[in-house]
Amino acid sequence: IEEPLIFEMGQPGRCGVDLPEPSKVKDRLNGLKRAGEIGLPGLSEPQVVQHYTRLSQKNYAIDMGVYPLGSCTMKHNPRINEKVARLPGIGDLHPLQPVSTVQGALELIDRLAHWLKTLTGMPAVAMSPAAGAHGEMCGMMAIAAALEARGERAKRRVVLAPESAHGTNPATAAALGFTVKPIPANDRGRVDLTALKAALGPDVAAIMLTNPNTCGLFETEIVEISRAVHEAGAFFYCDGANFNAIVGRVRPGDLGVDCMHINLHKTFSTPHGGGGPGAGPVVLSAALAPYAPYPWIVKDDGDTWRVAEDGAAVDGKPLGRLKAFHGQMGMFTRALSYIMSHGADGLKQAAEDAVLSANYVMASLQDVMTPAFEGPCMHEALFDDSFLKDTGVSTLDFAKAMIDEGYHPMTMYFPLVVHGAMLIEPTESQAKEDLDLFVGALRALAERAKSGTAAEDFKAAPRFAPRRRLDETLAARKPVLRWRPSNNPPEGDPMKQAAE
Amino acid sequence: IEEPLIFEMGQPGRCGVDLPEPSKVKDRLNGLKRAGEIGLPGLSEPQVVQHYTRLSQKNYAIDMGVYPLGSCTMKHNPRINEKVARLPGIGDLHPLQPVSTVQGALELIDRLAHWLKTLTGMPAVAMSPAAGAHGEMCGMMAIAAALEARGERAKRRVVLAPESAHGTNPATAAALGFTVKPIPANDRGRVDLTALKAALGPDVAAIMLTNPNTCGLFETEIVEISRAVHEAGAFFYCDGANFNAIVGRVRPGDLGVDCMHINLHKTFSTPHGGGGPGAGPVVLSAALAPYAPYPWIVKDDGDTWRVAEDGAAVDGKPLGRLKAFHGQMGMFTRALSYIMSHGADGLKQAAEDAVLSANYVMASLQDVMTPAFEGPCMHEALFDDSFLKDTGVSTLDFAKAMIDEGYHPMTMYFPLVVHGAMLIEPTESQAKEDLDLFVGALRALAERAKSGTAAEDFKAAPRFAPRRRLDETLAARKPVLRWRPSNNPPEGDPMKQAAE
Amino acid sequence: MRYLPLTPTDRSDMLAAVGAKSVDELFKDVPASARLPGKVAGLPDHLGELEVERAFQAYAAKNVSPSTAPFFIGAGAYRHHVPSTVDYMIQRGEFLTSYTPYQPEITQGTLQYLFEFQTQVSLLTGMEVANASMYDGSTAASEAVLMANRITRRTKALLSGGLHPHYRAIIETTAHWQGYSAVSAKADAEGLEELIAKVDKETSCVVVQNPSFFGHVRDFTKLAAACHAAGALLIVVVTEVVSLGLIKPPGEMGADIVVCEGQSIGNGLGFGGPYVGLFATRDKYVRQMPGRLVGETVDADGKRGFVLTLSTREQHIRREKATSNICTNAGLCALAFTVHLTLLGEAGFRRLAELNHAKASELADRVAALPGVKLLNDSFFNEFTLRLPKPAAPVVEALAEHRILAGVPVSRLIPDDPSVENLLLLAATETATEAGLAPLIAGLKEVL
Amino acid sequence: MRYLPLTPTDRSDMLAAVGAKSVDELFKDVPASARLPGKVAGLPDHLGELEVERAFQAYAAKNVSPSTAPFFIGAGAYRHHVPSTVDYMIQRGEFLTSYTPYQPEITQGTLQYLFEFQTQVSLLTGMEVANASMYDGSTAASEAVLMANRITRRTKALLSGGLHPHYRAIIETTAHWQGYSAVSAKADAEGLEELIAKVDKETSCVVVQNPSFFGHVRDFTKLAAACHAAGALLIVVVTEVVSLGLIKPPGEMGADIVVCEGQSIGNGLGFGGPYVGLFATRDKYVRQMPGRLVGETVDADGKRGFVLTLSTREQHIRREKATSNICTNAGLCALAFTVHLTLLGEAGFRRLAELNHAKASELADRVAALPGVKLLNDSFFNEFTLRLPKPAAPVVEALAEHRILAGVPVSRLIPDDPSVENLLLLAATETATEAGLAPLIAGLKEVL
Repeated sequence: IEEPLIFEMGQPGRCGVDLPEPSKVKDRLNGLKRAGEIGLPGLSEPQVVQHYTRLSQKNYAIDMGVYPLGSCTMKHNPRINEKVARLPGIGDLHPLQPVSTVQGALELIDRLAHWLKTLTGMPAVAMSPAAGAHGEMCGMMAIAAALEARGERAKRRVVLAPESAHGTNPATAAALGFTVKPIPANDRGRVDLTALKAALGPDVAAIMLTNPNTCGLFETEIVEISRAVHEAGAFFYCDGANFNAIVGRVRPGDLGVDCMHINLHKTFSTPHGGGGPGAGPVVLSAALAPYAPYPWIVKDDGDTWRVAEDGAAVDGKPLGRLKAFHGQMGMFTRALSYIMSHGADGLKQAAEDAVLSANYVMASLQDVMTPAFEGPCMHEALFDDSFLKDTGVSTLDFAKAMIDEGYHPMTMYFPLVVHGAMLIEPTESQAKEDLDLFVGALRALAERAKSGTAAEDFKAAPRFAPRRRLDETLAARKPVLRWRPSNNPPEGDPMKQAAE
Repeated sequence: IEEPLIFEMGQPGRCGVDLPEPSKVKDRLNGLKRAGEIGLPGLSEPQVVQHYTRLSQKNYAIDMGVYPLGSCTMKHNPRINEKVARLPGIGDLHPLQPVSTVQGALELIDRLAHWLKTLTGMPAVAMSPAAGAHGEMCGMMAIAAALEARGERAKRRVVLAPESAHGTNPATAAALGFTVKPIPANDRGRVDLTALKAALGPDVAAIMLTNPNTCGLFETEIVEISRAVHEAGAFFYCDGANFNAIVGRVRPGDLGVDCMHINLHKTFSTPHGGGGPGAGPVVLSAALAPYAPYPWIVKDDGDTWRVAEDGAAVDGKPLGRLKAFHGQMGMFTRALSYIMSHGADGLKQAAEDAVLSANYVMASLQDVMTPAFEGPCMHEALFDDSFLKDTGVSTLDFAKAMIDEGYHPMTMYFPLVVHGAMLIEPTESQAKEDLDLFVGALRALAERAKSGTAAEDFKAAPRFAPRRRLDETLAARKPVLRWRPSNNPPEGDPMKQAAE
Repeated sequence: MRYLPLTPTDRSDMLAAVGAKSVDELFKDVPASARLPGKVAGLPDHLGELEVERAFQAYAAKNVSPSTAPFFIGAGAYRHHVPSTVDYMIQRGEFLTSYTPYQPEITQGTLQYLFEFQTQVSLLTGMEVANASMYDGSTAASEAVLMANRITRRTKALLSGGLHPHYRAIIETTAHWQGYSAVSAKADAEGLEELIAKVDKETSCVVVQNPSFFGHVRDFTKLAAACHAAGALLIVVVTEVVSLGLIKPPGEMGADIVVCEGQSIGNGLGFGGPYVGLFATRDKYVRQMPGRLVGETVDADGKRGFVLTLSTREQHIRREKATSNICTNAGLCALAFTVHLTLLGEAGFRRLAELNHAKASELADRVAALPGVKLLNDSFFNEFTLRLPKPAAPVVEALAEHRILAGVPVSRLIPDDPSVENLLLLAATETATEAGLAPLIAGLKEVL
Repeated sequence: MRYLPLTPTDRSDMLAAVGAKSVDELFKDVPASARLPGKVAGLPDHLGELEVERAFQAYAAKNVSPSTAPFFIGAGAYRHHVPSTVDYMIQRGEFLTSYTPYQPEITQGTLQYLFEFQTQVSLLTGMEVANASMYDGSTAASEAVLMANRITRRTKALLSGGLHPHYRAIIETTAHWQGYSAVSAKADAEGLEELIAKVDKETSCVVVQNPSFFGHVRDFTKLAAACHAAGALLIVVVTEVVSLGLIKPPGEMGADIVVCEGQSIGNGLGFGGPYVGLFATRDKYVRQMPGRLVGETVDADGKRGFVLTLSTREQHIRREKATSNICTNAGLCALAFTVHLTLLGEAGFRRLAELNHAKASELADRVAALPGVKLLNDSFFNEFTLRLPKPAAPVVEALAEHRILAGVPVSRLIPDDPSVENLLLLAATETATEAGLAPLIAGLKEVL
C-alpha cells in the first residue's frame, strides 16, 4: 500500500483535536480577519498516528543497525537524554521567565559550559549558536571582532582552508567577506605545511582547519601549523565536527586552537532527528573570549546566575547577538546527560572505541577495498574507488547496493579530494559482531563488483528498499516543492483507486 | 539479516546499565547465597535498543492500519492515555502507601467505577479482576456466593451456555464445579429460546451469554431470556466482550443482566500490548452486589476515600479476594482517560460508527463472500467459507493471503458454530477510505480464489511477511520452549556466520 | 471527536450502501424497552485533551508521589529504578498496539521476546521451563495450587505463614469456590516455621515464600524432599524477583513450581498493577501448566521462527476441559521485564541485588539501633520486620503526615491478629538515599 | 559502561587485527605535547542512569515550572497545549535517530513529512513556496534579509520598531560583520509607525512583524506596494504562528518573504530552543532561498517519491558561493510542527486561534480595568502591551516571588530606552484558566 499525502487523506468534518467553544468576543484584529479557507486537510487522530507510523517505517535509523555515515557520527542516542529534556521544570520553561525562577536552568547551561571548556582546554564558550555552521559563523565573527579591535580587519581579508574542508567553512568565510584561499594536502592526506607557510602573510585573518581532518586523519603537524599561524598574526579556527574522535584524550586548547565549534549532535549524541535540530557551542581562546556574543550566563556571588543580555552588562566587547533567547537548551540538556553518563573516563573510552572500530574496519577491508591513505586512521576509514576501476560499478552503485544488504550507505564522494570517496565511520556504538557482519557484507559486495559480471545488478540497486533510485534530475529540473490540488498523483495512486 | 536471540548476542564484560559499587556488608542471607552463573547474557544499551526495535518491526499493529480481528476489538489506542498513566503521583504510587497519601488514586478508581455503573445501569462494580476471564471467574463466584447464601449452591450445578460462547465461559464454569450444558442456536444465529426454556430448571445456576453474541448479532429475545432465567431462579451472566458495540446506547442493566465483566482493553481501548495486560471489572446487580470481592473503595463523608480490605470492614458478604492490592490501576487510568475524552456523546457515537462500519463491510462484500447470517449485524461482520467451496482455498489460506495485501487477517474459525468462520470487526477507528481499500483487497482475493486457478498461490501465502507459514505441528510435537546453549540454531544463523 | 474518522458525509454514504435510513435501523434488534432515547443520562460529554490531562493532574496532586518523599515500602511491590529505554521500547506502537500473536507470520516480534522471556524466567528461578507470563504473582500463586491439584489429583494445599497475606487470601478464596482445601499456617513473623511435619498423603502442595513476607531467607531443600516423599509438590513464591540475583534459586532447592511477582524488573509500582506473574516448573509438568507458551519452530523456508504452542491446554481450544480459564497474559509487562533484564544481564542483575542487600543492611542497622525497636530478622534480602514499642499503624500514619512513607504496618494486611499489631515492614532498594534515610530515622525517633 | 558494546576481549582481538599493540598506537599521530597522560583532569567519572536522572531533577527543582504557576508570558515564545500524539511520534527511533535524508530510498519517511510541511507552511503564510525549516524564527529573519540583499543587489535593510528586539539585534549583528546596513526604527509601542516614507532606492528590504512585538495587528499592503515600487522586498515576520489562523496572511498583503517562529505548533517552550523557523517566499525567488528543499519526483519504477533538491544553492555543493552557510535544519521540530498541524487541520487550527484571541480579550479587559493601567493596543491577537503606573521589571519580579509569571517587562528586551520602562507585555493562550487569571489580577492589584 502506498502512503498518501495528508492532503490526499483529509476530509472536511474531520479533526484530530477537540477544543472547547471560544467565548464570543468582538474581534480586535484591526479588520484583518483571515478570509477564506487556509486549505489544511482534516484528519482524525487515528489516521494521523497511522500516517506517521507508516512514514517512519520508510526510514533507516541508528536504532535499526549500523549507520556508518562518515563525518556525521551516527552514534547511539540514549533515551535517558530524551527523558530528562522533558522533565517539568526543564522542558517547559519560558526563556523570558524572571531570572529568579530559572536558576536551575542557568546552572545547567553553566555546568555544560564548564564541561565543554574543560574538555577542550579553552577558557570560554559561546553557547548560543544553533548548529555547527552557526557556530562557525560565530567563531569567524569573533575573529573578525578581534581583528577589528586590533585595527587589522581591513587588512586581513584572507582565510586559508584545506581543499578537503567541509563546505560550510568556505561558505562561512565568504559570507563574512573573506577571500578563501585553498591549501593543498600532501600525499599523506594532511595539510601541506610548506604550502601553508607560503600562504601565510599579513593579509591572512585565519586558517580554518578540521582536526581530525575530513580524511579521518589527525593533522600530525598541527602544533607547527598553529605556531606558524599565530606567528603570522592570524587565528586558528578549528572545525570541531570530528572532536568525537579525540574527546577526553586530546584538548584542542593544547594544540593552539583559538576557537572551535562543537556539534553537540555528533560528539555528544543529541539526536540527529532527520536533519536537526543541532547545537553548536563555540569554545574560545583568551584572545577571543571578550568577543563572545551575548547572552552570557554569569555566575554571581552566592550561587545565583544572571543573564547578561547586552554588552553593557558584561565585562567584554560582545560581537552582538546570534540567536533569540539562550540557545538550544533542549540540546544542552541532552548533551549534558550524555556527558554525565559517560564521565571523563567514559568519554575517553568512547573516543578510543570509535577510533579502534574505524581502524578495525579499515584493516578488515584493506585487501578488497582501497584505503585512501595509510593508517592508523582516527574515527573514520576512508577508501577511494580504485578497487572499482574497470568494474562498471561506481561509488554510488556500491553505496546503493549496501541498502539491499540492510545497511545505510557510508558517506560517498566526500571529501572531494579523494576520488569516489567512501567514508566509513562505525562509531563506538556497534558491537564487534555487528561490525563483523558489516565487514562481511562489504567484502562480499566488493568481490561481487570485481567479478566483472554484476554491474547491471549494482546499477539496479536498491531493490529491497521502500523506493528504488529516485530521479533527482527531474526533481531539480521541474521542481515540485509542495502539494497542490492540481498535482497529478502518479499512476497507481491509492486514493485515486479508492475513489473509483 | 536475521535477528538473533539475546542469548546469542551476549558477551561477558558487557552490561546495559551502570550501577554504583555496593558498600561492603556482611551478607545476611542465611548461607543461601546463589552459587554459579545465572546464565543471563550481557548486552550493551545500544544493542538492546536495536534488538527490540528490530523485533518490533516484525509485528503488525493498530498503529499501522486496519486490524479487523473480530471479537478482539482493535480500536485506536490514544497516546494521552499512556501519558496520564505515567504521571508522577499516579504511575509511581505504591499500593500500600498510607491511605491518606493516595486519596486522588482512590477517587480516580471510584470515578471510573461511577462511569462503569452508569453506562451499564448496574448498582455495583468489582474493580479488581485482572482480565476478562478473571472477571468471569469473579462474576460466577458472586453467583455461587448468592446461591450459597440462599442455600441453593449444592442444588444448582448447571450452567447454560450457547454453543457459540467464548471458550472462557465453559472453562470458568467448569473450574467452579458447574456442569456446562450447551444451548443450540437457531438459524438466525441467536439463542434458541425454546431450547433454553426447556433446559431451565431447578438445577440451573446461571446462563452465560454474550450479547451482542459471538456471531456479531444482538440477541433479539434477550429480555425474554432474562425473564425466563430469573423465573427459573437462576442468574444471568453476560459476557461483556462485545459491550463496545452498544456502550452509550444500551444499558445491560435494562436487559436484566446480573453481572457482566467489561474488558477495558476492548471497550475502553487500553492497549492490547501483544496479549495483555488487561483488566476486567465486573458490574453487579443488586442481588449480587453484596458478594463483590474486596478490596472495596468506599467513600466516607467529607470526600475522603478508604480501602475496605476485608469482610469485616464492609457492609456486605464479600466472596473473598481475587487479586493482590486494588486491581489493574494502570488500566483504570487509561480507560478513564478514554472515557472522559469520549464522554457520553462520544461513546455513543463510537458504538454507532463501529456498528455502521461493520454493516458497511458486510454490505460491500456480500456479493462475493457469504455472510453467515442476515443483517443488520452489530460491530462484527461474520462470513462462512461457503464462497470458497471447491476452490481449494481454505479460510486459513484466505486469511494468510490477506497478510500479503498488507492487512492483519480477521478472526478465523471462530465462532465454532459457523463453518470456516471469518469474523471481521473494523471498529470505529478506520476512515471510510481505508475501509474501501480493505474491502477492495478482500473482493480481489475472493475473486481470485473463485477463479479456481490460484489455490497454490493461496497455500503459499504469506510471502511478503517476516516469516512464511510456521510449522505449528513441529512446535507442539517437540516443544522447544526456551533457549539452551545446546540448541542448534537453524542454518544460516547470522551469529554462526559472524563467528566463522 | 478527534478519535472518530467518519464524517457526517461518510456516515450517510455508508448508510446508503447498507440500505438503512438511519443508524437506529442497525440497532433494531435491541428490544424497544432497552433502547435509550438519547445518551446515557448523568454523564458528561467529551473533553479535549488539555482538559483530560488537567483532570488527571488534579488526581495526581491529591497523592504523595514516592519520588517526592522518603520511601521504604515493600510488602510485595518494590520501587526500583527502571532504565528509560524500557518504557521507550514498550511504547513503540508495534508492541503496544498489537494483539496476542495468533498470526505468527506477522507477530514474530512479540513471539521472540516471549521466548526470550521464558528462557530468562527459567534461568532466574532455576527451573526447566516457564510460561509467557501471568496476570501477576498473586494470581499466579493461585494457579500454581490448581496445577498442583491437577498433577497430584489431591485437593489439600498447605500455605506457609510466611506467604504474603493477599496471596494467601486469593488461594483461600479460590479454594472455597472451586471446592478444594487450603490450610494456612499462622503468621510467621520470626521465620521459624517448620512445615515438614504437616505434609501428609492428602497434601497436594505446600506453598512457601522466599524471602518470606516478613523478609526471612529460608532453605526449603528439606521441605521439598519431604513433599516429594509424600507425593506432594513444593510451590515457592518469590515476591521480590531481584532477590534471585543473590539468593539460591528455588529450582536448586527442589521446587516443583516457582511463582514470582516480576514487577520489580521493568515495571513501575503503578498503585498495584498491572504487574507480571512469572510461572516456572519442571519439564514433566509442562502440559499441566496454565497460560500461554511460545515455542521454537521453522517456517516454510526452513527459517527459525516462533509460535504459540501446546494450546491444547487452553480455554479457546479445550473449553471446559482447559487447564485454566486464563486468556490474557501480561504481554507488555513481560516485555518491560525482559527488556530491563536484558539491559541488566548477568553482571547488572547480580550487582542490583547486591546493592539492594547493602542498602537494606544499612537501614536495618540504623533502625535496629533505635530505642525500643527490635529487628526480628537474622536473615533478609531488602526487607525486614521490626517490632516497635507501640502499634505500627498510627506510627506510619504519623510519619505520612510528615510526608515520610515509612513502610507497611503488618496489621494492614493481617488485621485480625493482635500479635502483629506492633510489627512494621521496612524495605530499601537501590533507590534509597541518605536524603531519605535521615528523615526516616529522625521521624521514627520523634513518633516512637 | 552501558553505552559501549566492545568488551576487553573484543578490544584486544580488534587491536590484534589492526596490528597495534595498544590503542595508544592508534593515537600516535597526536603530537606528544598534546597527548594527555590520562583522563581530562577536573571532571567526574561516569554515572548510572538513576544518578543522572536525580541530577536533572535537582536542576528542575530550582526552577518554577509554568505548569505550576499562573502564566502570561509571550514575547516571541508561547505556551500551548501540544497533543500527546506529537511527542510520541517524534520519539519514534526511525525519526529521532535518522540523519538528513541524503539517501532518499531509505528516508522517504523524513522526505515525505518535510514535503507536507513545506506545503503547510506555504498555505499558512499565503506564499507559494516554503523550505524544509530553519533553526528558528530569529535566525530565519536574518537569513531573509541576506536573501533580499542577494535578490535586490542592495545592502540597506529597514527594520520596523515593531520587530522583536532579539530579531533586530541578530540582523544588526549580521549586518555589522557581513558588511551591509540595517537601519532600525525606534520601538513602536503604540503601533502607529509608518515606514513607507523611509523606503528609497537603496533599500533592499523592509522587515516588519505581525502582530508586532507589542501585539498590534497591522495591514502591510500599502507598505508592500511601496517596497515593490522602490525595487525593495517586504519581509514579514510572525513570531506567533497561531495568529495565522485568524489574521490575513502576509502573502495576501504582498509580502515577498515570510518568516515565522513555528514553536507554538508542536514544540514546547524549552527555555528558548530548539524551535523551528518557517521560511516562505515567491516561486520566482526560490533559487535564492536558503535551507533545504524537498521536491517530488519518481523512482526507477515510476512510483512517486521525494528527494532533497535544488541543492546547488547549498554549501556542501557550492561552498563559498552558497546562498547560506546553513547545513542543519530543525528536522525533528518541523516534524512536531507538521504532526500537530495535521491533527489540528483546518477546523482545529482556526478554532485554536479563536480560542487564543478570546482568552486574550478577556485578559485585556480585566487588566485594563485596573487603576492606573493603560492598554496600548486597539488591536491584538493573543498578546498586548500595558503601560503601568510604575516600572514593569520590579512588578514582574515581585509577582514572581508569589509564583505568578506575569508577562515580560519590555525593558528586559530593550534595556536602553527609558520610554519603555513602564511597559509590560502580557499574553494569554488556550491554556489560560480562571485559576490563573484570578491570582494575576489580585497580584497586580497588590503590587501596583
